[in-house]
Amino acid sequence: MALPIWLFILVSVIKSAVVLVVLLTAVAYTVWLERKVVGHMQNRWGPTRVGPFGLLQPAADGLKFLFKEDLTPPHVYKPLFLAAPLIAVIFALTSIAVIPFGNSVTIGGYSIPLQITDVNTGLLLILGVTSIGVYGVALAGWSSNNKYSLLGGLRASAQMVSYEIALGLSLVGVLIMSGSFSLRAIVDAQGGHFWGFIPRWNVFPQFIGFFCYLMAAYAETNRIPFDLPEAETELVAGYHTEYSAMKFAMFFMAEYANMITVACLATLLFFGGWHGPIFGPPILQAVLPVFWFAAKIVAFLFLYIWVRGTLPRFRYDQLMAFGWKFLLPLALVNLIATAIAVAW
Amino acid sequence: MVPLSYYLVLSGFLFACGVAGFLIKRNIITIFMSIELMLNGVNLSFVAFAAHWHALAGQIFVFFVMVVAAAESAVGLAIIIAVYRTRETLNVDQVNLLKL
Amino acid sequence: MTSSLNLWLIPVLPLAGAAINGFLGKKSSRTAVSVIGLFFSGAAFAWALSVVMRVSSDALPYHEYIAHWIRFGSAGLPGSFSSDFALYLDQLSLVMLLIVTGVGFLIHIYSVGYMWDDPSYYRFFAYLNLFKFFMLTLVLANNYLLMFIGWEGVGLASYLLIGFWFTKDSAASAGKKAFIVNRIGDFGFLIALFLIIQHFGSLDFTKVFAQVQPLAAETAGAGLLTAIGILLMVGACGKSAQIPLYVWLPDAMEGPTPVSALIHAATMVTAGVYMVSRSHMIFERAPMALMVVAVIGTLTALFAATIGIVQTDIKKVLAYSTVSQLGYMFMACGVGAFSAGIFHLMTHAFFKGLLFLAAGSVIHAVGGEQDMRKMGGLRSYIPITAATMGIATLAIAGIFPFAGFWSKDEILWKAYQANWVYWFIGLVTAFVTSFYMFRLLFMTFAGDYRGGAHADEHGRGTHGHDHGHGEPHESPMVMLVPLMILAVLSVVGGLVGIGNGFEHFLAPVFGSGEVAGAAGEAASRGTEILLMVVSVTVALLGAMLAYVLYVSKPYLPQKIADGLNGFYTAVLNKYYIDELYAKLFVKPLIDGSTSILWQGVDRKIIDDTVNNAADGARQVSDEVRHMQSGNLRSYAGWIAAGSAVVLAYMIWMGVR
Amino acid sequence: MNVHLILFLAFGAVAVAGAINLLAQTHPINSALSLIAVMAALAGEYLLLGAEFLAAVQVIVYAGAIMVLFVFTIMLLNAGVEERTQGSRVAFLFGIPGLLLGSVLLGWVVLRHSGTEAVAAGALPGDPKTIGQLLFHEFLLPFEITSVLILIAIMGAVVLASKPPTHPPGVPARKVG
Repeated sequence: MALPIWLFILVSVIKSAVVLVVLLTAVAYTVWLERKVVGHMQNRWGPTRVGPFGLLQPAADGLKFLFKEDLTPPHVYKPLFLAAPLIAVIFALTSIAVIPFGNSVTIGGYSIPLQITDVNTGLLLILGVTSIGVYGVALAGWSSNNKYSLLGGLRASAQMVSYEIALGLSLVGVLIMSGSFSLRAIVDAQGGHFWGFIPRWNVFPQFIGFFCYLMAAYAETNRIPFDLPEAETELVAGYHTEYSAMKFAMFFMAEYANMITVACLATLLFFGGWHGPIFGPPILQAVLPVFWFAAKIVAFLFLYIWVRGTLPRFRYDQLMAFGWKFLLPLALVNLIATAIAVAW
Repeated sequence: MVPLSYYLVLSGFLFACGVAGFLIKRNIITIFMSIELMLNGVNLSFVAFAAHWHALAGQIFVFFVMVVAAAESAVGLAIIIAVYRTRETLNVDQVNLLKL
Repeated sequence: MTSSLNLWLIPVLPLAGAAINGFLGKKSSRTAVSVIGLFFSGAAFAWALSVVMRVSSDALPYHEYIAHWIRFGSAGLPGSFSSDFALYLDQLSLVMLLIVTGVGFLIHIYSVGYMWDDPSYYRFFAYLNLFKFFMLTLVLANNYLLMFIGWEGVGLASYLLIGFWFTKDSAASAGKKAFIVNRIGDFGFLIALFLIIQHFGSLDFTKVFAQVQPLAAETAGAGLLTAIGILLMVGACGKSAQIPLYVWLPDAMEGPTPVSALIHAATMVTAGVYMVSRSHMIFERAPMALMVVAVIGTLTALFAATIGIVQTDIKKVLAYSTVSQLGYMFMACGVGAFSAGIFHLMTHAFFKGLLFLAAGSVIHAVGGEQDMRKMGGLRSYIPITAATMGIATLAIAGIFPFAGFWSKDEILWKAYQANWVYWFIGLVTAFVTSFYMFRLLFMTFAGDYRGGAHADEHGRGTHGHDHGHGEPHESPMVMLVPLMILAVLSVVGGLVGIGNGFEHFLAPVFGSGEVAGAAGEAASRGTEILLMVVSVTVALLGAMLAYVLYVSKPYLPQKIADGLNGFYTAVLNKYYIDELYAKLFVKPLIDGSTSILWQGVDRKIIDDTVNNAADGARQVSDEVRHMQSGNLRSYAGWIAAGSAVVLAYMIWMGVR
Repeated sequence: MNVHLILFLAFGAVAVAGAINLLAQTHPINSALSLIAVMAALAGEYLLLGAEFLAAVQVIVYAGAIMVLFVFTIMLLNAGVEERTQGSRVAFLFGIPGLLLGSVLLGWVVLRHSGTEAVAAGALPGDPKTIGQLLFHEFLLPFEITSVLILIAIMGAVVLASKPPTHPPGVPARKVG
């Protein structure tokens, strides 16, 4: 039963607001999580002072960013210098719009999907939005009128353009198997089990694709071991060297939002989305899928942090060689193999 | 409901802007962008006609135009870089020796 | 029709020889070239002989179809025309076949010795074989078109062989002269062919003649057949060196002597006689054309003979003699005695071929000298050559019972029957012929040798090899054997004419009219014998006069020459015919070509057009190249303006 | 007025503004960003016309890849503000009038002859499935040919943009080995 238009708009606004709040909170607490985990990995405690287990640390950070002096260096190209962080954060947050995080729930006889909007080319939209996100980094680097920033920006744009190809190709295997660009359809295709006990997740047949996706996604988000654009040992801070206060915070938020998006995508495409054991009373049954989804995402974020705490940084030529000479062919091989297997 | 002619006029305007950019801009990169603008204008008319005549081939043409534009821009930008290396300028008015 | 005779092999064998020698000869040894040349030439002769053996006279005429050639329109309908590669064999072509292959083969053998030292040995044999191919095509063709191919082909071969030593200017221009003069004759021939096509719709001999046969003789006035006949005669005049187109033949002596013997005495120049005889059906129905043939032949015979008296170059004498003898043959044809003409053609081939070959042997002996004034007394040096040449001279002079006697008297007898004027001129010619031939004989072989050591200087003069000797010496056997064979033929070759045997043999071709006339001849047998006696007497008189003038009283000729000052000079200069032609035709042509075609058409119109076009293009480009400024935006401007114009045009065309 | 028309006008306005801005700006990076705006707006127009796959590709390929290359090049060459040189009179004497004439003619033809027939929103289902089937069946050969084209373009770009060999001037490069 379709919603009346006013109700549709209302529901959409509510969903958007909720999702945005959750996302921003998640971003903030991902930062906290990272500091905590890396701290423990390095035999430190991480944030402990603000609130229990330092749980209020993100709030304190936010306040700090808000009240810090907002510097704009003299010789920057101002319009773009201001626009760049906005571009970065806006497009980072936009992708969440098509991410489904659970089945439909039925309220008052209306079926409401747990997703801001379901477009049947959802995956393409996410790819498009991520690809536009490059501009934030690139423009920031260029408009800062600083050689470290410029180099960081150049590195970032080259790296992201390069790895976008591998990223896209690594997903095609999944697309072939599910036959749709719609994220909801892809998740639905992963319901059930192989041989009755192994979840029918794409990660099992598409483990090469998943590997490629993981590598490419790390590079896309400029995370260790591919964080060359902001390599502090050589470029000070890369493209955001000249940024401070809230503008810097925006880049920060964009990076973590991108991490979450990547985690969401990985969950949706390879790990069955919200699928998981469903049990208990109806209310629990309604909440459990969202829980499974969130749990998988947290696991992914943990992986991110784990990798960060473990691996050293690549050299830039190694990065490019890895992307073009290893990842891309591997993704192609996977694509061909999948196509043959499906055509069989 | 939008008449076809609206799309065509928009498409034509974009194309004309591209031509004008080619004529009045001096920066070789901007001129190159003008070409992309022209291609986009043409693409729009393709898609509009595809919708108008119910012929999906129009969209396929756009697809091919994009592919060719990608190839073209890769080569073109490489040429621009090569030109810049020897001439140290991006002003087309100063790149008129008919050789690299 | 008997089983296939494979006539096609006869022309194709020499062609194969020509191809092999022409393409591969340069790398081959002389021996190999000789073997190939002789083999294919001899094979053609052998095959011709085998054809003679196998064919029975009632199987003639024999047709052999080889391949399609030209066909358009459906057969039988008006406007259609067809012409095939097809061969035709009757008694006439059989005779020609044997002469061409037989004499040709002998001359091939002779050439091996004569040309051995020439650097272009292989080329000579290639040309010679090529000539034989074309000549045999000419002879064996079953239609005028194929005959014309052969006709032109022998012209080509003649041109190539006259100019064989093309580095020598006189040889090159002699070749050109022969070619051009022949073209004039061919022009007449071609027009005749066009007339035949237009009126008879075919060029096949049998078809044409079948249509000609019922036509009445054009006694009242000139008609179609007269026109065709005269035009054919024009062609024959060119090929067979008759007035007014004889001028090329004396110059053709620039070619190697075997060539003179084969082409310019024995075979090619007789093609005209063959063609006229082959067309006898047409000529018999055109009395006026026949008269033209007879008059031309008679005049040529006398005219050339008189020039022959004063020539000092041994080959030139023979050349004019050839022209003169060809005149005899045409005289015979002109009075309707085609078989007599062919008979003389055959005997002439023997003795004139022999004369030339012997002359070649003489030239060979004295190291390239051709001037008879520097010879003399050679009899003791080269006895075999002297003997054979003597026989040939007796034959051409018409002394009983040599070959020339039989054929010449046949002609004179027929001429006498037609008109005594022809006979009388023929008789005078016989006297003159006898005189100059014995003059040649005596100047060359009698008396004392006048050459001496300085003959060396002329070593490479004409036939291109130098023995570096002072003493004249006899030629090798390879040259002497053909001489001897031909000498025998010159002696006995005329015997086939006894009792009209030859005429009877050819009767199926020329119709029984002549033979029927021969029946009445018996009555005038006495007259004939009388005429024979007269002509032999006249010939002996000529010989005696020559003996008196050149052996017993050698100072006399100079006196006589001084006495006949103006006339002598005129004769010595060949009546200034060449000069006359130069004034009348050559100079106007050259002047016209220079002033109108070269300076006017070629320079002013063609060259100027091209140059102005180029200049114009350059000027326009000079202006237009400023458009290509190298400025990208200018190009864009042109494109934008141009596309606007194109758009406007399209809209205008579409809206209109 | 209906939603479709409003959206068309909105996207169209963005596209027109972007195009004009592309011409007006003197710095190439601004022009590039204007062009990106135009492309994004056009992606919106495609969506209106039902070509959703094309819209996505437009964003990914044009905005996400081609324009990134442009921006990258601008950054790499550190392209500055455009110089106002007067290198070409032809462009103004012939080009601009020609352009104006052409535009007027074209506009006249379009407005006069294409009528007012409306195009419905999403008139043609340009979803990935149909596009893909068309592309891999009817247009397979052109598709393969473009792939070759791209391969050649990649090699050409690499060759052109790579640094020239560092052998001394005048000495031809010698093949080693």
